Amino acid sequence: MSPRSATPRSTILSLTVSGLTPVLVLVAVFVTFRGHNAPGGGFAGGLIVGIVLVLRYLTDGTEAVRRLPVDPIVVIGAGLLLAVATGAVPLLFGSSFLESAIWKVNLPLIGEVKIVSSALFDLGVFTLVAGVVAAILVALAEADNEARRGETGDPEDGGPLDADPLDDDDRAEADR
Amino acid sequence: MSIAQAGLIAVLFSVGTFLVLHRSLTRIILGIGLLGNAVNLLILTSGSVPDGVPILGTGSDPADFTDPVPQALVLTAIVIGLAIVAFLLSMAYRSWTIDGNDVVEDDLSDRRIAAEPDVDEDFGEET
Amino acid sequence: MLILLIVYAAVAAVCLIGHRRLDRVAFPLSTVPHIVTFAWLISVAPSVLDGDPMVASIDWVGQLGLSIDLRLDGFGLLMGLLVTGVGALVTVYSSGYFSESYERARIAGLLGVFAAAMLGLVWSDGLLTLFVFWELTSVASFLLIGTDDRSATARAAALRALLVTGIGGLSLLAGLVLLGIAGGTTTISGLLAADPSGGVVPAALVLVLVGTATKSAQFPFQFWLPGAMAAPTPVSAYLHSATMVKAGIVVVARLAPTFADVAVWRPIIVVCGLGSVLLGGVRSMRQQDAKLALAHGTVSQLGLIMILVGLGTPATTYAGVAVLLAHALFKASWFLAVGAVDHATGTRDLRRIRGVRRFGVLATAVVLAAASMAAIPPTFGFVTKEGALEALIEGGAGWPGTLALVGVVLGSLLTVAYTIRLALGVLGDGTIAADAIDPEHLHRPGPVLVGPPALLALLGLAAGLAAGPVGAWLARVAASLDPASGGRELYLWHGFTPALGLSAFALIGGGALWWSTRAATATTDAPRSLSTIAYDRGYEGVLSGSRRVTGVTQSGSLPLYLGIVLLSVAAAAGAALATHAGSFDWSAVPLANSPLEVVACGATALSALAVAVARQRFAAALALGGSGYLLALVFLLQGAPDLAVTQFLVETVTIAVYLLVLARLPQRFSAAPDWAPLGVRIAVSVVIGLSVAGFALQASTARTDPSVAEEYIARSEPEAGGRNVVNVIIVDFRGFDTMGEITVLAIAGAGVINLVAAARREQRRKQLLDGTDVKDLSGRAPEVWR
Amino acid sequence: MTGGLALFVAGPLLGTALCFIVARSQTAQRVIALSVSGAVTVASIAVLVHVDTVGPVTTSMGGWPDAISITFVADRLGALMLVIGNVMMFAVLVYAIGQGSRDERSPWYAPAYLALVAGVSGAFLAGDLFNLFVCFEILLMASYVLMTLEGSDDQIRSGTTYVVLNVVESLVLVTGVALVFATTGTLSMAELPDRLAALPDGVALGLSLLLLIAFGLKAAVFPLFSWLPDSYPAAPSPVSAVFAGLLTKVGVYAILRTQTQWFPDSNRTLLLVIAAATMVVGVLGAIAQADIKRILSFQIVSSIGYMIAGIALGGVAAVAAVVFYIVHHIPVKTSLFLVDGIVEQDEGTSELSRLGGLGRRSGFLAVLFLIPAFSLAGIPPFSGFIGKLGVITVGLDQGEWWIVAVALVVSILTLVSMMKIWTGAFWGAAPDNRPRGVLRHHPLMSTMTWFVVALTLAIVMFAGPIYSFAERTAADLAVAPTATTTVGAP
Repeated sequence: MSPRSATPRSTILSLTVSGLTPVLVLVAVFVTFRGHNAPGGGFAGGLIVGIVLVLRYLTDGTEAVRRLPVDPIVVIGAGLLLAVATGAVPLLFGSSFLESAIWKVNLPLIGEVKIVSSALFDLGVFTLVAGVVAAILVALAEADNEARRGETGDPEDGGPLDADPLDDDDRAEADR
Repeated sequence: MSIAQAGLIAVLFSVGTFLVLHRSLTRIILGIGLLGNAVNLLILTSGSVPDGVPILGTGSDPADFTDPVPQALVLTAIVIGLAIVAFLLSMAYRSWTIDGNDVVEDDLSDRRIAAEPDVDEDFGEET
Repeated sequence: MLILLIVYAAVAAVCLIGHRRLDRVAFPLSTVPHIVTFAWLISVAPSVLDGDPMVASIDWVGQLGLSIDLRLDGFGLLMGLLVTGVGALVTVYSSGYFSESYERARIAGLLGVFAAAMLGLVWSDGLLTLFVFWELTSVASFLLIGTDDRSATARAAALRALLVTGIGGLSLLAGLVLLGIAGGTTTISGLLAADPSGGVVPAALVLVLVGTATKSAQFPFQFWLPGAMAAPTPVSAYLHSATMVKAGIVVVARLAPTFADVAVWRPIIVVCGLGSVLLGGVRSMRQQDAKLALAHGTVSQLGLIMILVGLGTPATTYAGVAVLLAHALFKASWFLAVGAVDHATGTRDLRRIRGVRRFGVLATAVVLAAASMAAIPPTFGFVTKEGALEALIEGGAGWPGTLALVGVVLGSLLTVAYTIRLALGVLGDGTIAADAIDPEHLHRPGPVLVGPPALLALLGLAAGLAAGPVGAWLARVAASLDPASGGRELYLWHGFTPALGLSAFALIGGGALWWSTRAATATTDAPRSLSTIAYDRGYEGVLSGSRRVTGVTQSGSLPLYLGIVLLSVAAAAGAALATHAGSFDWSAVPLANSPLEVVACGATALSALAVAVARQRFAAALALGGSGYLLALVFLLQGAPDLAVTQFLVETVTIAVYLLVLARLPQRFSAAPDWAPLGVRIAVSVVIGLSVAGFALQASTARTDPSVAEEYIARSEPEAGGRNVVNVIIVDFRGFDTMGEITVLAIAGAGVINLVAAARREQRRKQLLDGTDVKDLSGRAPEVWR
Repeated sequence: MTGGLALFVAGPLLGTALCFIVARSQTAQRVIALSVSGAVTVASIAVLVHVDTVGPVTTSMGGWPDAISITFVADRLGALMLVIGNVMMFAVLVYAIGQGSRDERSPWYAPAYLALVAGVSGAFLAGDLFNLFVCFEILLMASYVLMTLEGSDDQIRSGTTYVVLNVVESLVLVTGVALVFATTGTLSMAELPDRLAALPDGVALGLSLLLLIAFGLKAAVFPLFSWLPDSYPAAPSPVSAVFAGLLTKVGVYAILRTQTQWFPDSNRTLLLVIAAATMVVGVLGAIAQADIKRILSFQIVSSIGYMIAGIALGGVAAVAAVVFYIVHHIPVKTSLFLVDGIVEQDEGTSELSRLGGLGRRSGFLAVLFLIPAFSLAGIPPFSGFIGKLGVITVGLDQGEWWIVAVALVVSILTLVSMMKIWTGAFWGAAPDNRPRGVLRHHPLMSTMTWFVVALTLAIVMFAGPIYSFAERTAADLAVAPTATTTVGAP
């Protein structure tokens, strides 16, 4: 089970997982929006995305999570921002915090669709949860990389989470 | 809450407590996980009795719904539990990188005072 | 009055803030408020003495009876004149005394703070006002004693003074609050008018007396005062002889006329007072440091004053006021003179001082002050001592008064003896010490150092010669304490009275005592007093006791802390069960809601037990995961599909994180000593589990009102647009909780990233230390870091 | 004003979100943190004025009726705590920027700090029991992260104690909350007093004790206090300053609300014993230590005892004294830790055996230490005296002699422990002979310390008005928040 022992990786499994990724993410989004009327919700959806990432990590190793298209920290921030902003926007219109609105929209082909503002809130939850799981995985992957780099002496640039590189204090301490 | 559920709560609580009272941080975290499960079950079962699933339009009568509030509370508690366990695990990891194990040691200053109650290193100035 | 206090505080603040920049001018500057106040007091004296006190009041915390109530009456006037008069002389003296190596501005500032506090104290009418100023003087005294903070002796002495007076202060506070409650008033004048009795009053008075005894260095709390001599001499002269140590006397003087008849009062006063008189006198004979000898003498004299004002008869009150004035004059003079001698000779050791006689003015001041201290006619010391003996002979205070008379005579005798010894030591050249100083190498003290003590000594002589008018004036002062004291008089000569006989006896006996012990007292230093030893033992006891207690309460062991918390929970649940057991209806509880539930619960429990017995991390984590998955089934059976789904997903992610982290840790659990045998740990765990579950079971049947859920179900679809009530609750009705919950998750994520990064940082640091190629470490050249 | 209270949590959380997004720019994070914290502080003062002049404010989240929605309620107590809490957190934030320690430069400092602001504000405003729990969790999780920010050996060891015990506290709290819901069917704090009063004695007792344990652990009362002195000293000074001043008070605040409003007169003796033990054990612990931060940490415990004593005595007068005591204690304790931060910045240590002579080097610092130190020991005229006087006056009035005696003895022992710092660090000579000049520290650090100390002096100056405010607060508490209640003054 150890990710370090996961090399050499099973190519077939790897291909399967990476091929399924978009599908599973779509499923996650669906679970999120379905949640208002059936079991599910943003939290469950976000976790599904997280599990997909875990699978990628296990099959493709650290590279899979280190090369994410977006910085997971920004994703966390965006999710929280969306959730809180959804709550705060009604205040601008003199309503209460988190007061929900229901819009009915007539879409061609599909017919009348009810859009609830709290779905946006749930989307924020979804984003944040996915971001947190991703961030944790990336952090562990970085550490993994670092450990291996330490063993092999193979220098490499910091990953996406390298927000706090070694600073002067560290250096001073090391100089002592 | 049925006797069976109460029994499960008792077991989860006991095992959780047993694990928490160890010195290995990993065991403590495992124990906290079990305690968290116990508490979640407690929230759910003490506040509601099993009945219709609280989803409208699935056939059961709203009057027969089981109380949805404890479910919502447990959902929140589960997420918080996840957050806590993840953070604690990273502490265990950090602890391991420091000294190669995850044993929670006693506080050094406290031990010093307990070991030498009569020595006050820098305040013994008396004329 | 308030304005004057503010002026003091402002000048003090200027000194403290200006610090180094004001070093030279600080003392002259701080003389100003003394002089202004002194002049103001003189100007208002006639009306105040005519029985027309001035009052001022600021409300502070009215709800607690806490306000700044000032009332300037005759006695306050006298004390005010002393504080400002001696204060002015001391600041003038200080400007010559302190060299540049002292932080003069700081000392001047603190002296100013003290003077303001002391004036507030002697003028306060509010019970709590009194306490506020009282503590302020303690604090100022603490900081001033510690002027030479690099000396361990000074630090310890300062702390001792602060703690002893602090303890007394709290006792006083408790006493004053109780008196205030008993009298239904917040002011001293109100209290005296109400004259409460019975109930808590005796206890309150004892508390007050303990407070006054500490502050005025009365037996058995006298021991801090000699230590306080670590302060610079002008400070000692001002605080520890003329003013602060009179604070306790001020309080006793104000209360005695009303409360002296309460049974506990006079015995305490007389025992403490006599103890101080005799102990101080004896110990003064054994000191080789002139200042210490004076300090013990002060203890003795204060005991006398305490007895006089404390007995509370009109005659003793009057005599007490007179002795108080006399003592302030001669003792301050003495201290300042010793300071000047110290300045001139470089020592205060009575065995080493030589050649002071050549400084005529200074020597005269010493002689005059000594004469007043030993009560030799025609000094004011003699006049007042006569008055005191008269008053004691007059009686009216029962057996404590008689006892006091005997003690005071003995005390006077001792006073004469130690005064002779002290005066000869300072002036005489009969030194025997090998390291006596060379009289040829003395610095002549300047007029600033000699003037103030000489002036005070002269005043002592003048007041003695003018005993009549001064006595009459003092009678008007004393009338503010006890109207019956008014109209009394002092005489330089009033015939051959028993008092005169006793005075003569004391003089002759004292002389004889000095003569007979002069050889013995010239060599040995006094040992530590019993009270000092008791204090030190007590203090050390507190230090080591606190370490012992803390060693027990603060084990530093996490399992123990957790055990305490969880056992508290068990105790709480157990207490609830015990209270409720009788009325609990067990039949209302079903064994299980469905057969499947029993299976699910049992499986979950077994899986949980597996966690406990697992020896390897992976196995334990997997067992935990299994237990979590099975719990999802229990949730589903309870009618909670949302929960089941979430629990399932969370458990999956949790296991993943577990495994990713555990992959790095050793396979087996780290070995560490257990805090208790296995059996105990299991027993504790089971007790906790059972009690919590039992209480939960009980509570789950105690529902009294319908759940709020009914509203949620009814409003879910029409108003919130969702059919899944649970989801609507978490994103809408209780969306705020969810917002908080995801915040927790986000912050936890940040924490995880941070800690993992910390581990990486350390790894890099280690690599730096190991000399691994620095340049390549993060792909940047080292210069980038600068 | 109707929706406004939510912003005390939502505002800082927006800031947290933005700080995540700009994690790479420290300047941006600082600007966000300062502006959010500053704005919230100003707004909290406005709320306090409004509440005192007009009356309590209630905000219902989502616009639902009060009974079914999560509410934020700003009554006098809540608004007062809100103001003090936010002022302190703002001051410490500025101070930390001045200090510029490694912790403060971490990209996670700002988001965690803002989350702390949100959690603390939410805890003071929460009108819903479960929401109170959630706010506790926010502030706790933020505190876990802040406490272990550097990830050093010390921090991990002490942090483990802190985190594990507080996690267990959370579990106890949520158990209590769940059982309150199970028995009453509501989570609205406005409805709870009536519904709890209808419960059988045993159940009510169990609930009150469970909540007392949970909040008592947070407040660090005997015998649940031990984690505090072990963990706070390991945190960086600005962090421990805010923890020391505020976080325990959140627990005291919760105890005050629950024990006076929900379970009036039920645990008096127990609380008195706890109070006495907390005072004594705390102060003895302080005397036994040889490190400034540890002494101060134990002192927190001891002071909590005073507050619990007041709560136990009960009645408007006692509660007013407690409220005043809390108001005074937060800035006093914070300023002491800030002084320690300056000392550590210059000397690199807070161990007394390695300090000395600071008083000669910086008179200002000496004053900055002495004022709060004497205040803590209850020496008049400083603020601590007034609170102490309030508690002992009530105690004497009610004839509880022994608790007054304990309180007085403890206050002299407090003086001993504070003077231990004074004589050890400020007096005497420095133990080694390193070159000594003026104390090195950033001007923002001393400025903010002055600001907080000035605040304590302002409390002294305006003690009268503040005390009457405290009395109005206590009177509010004595009458349960719902208008329909029949519970009279205790």
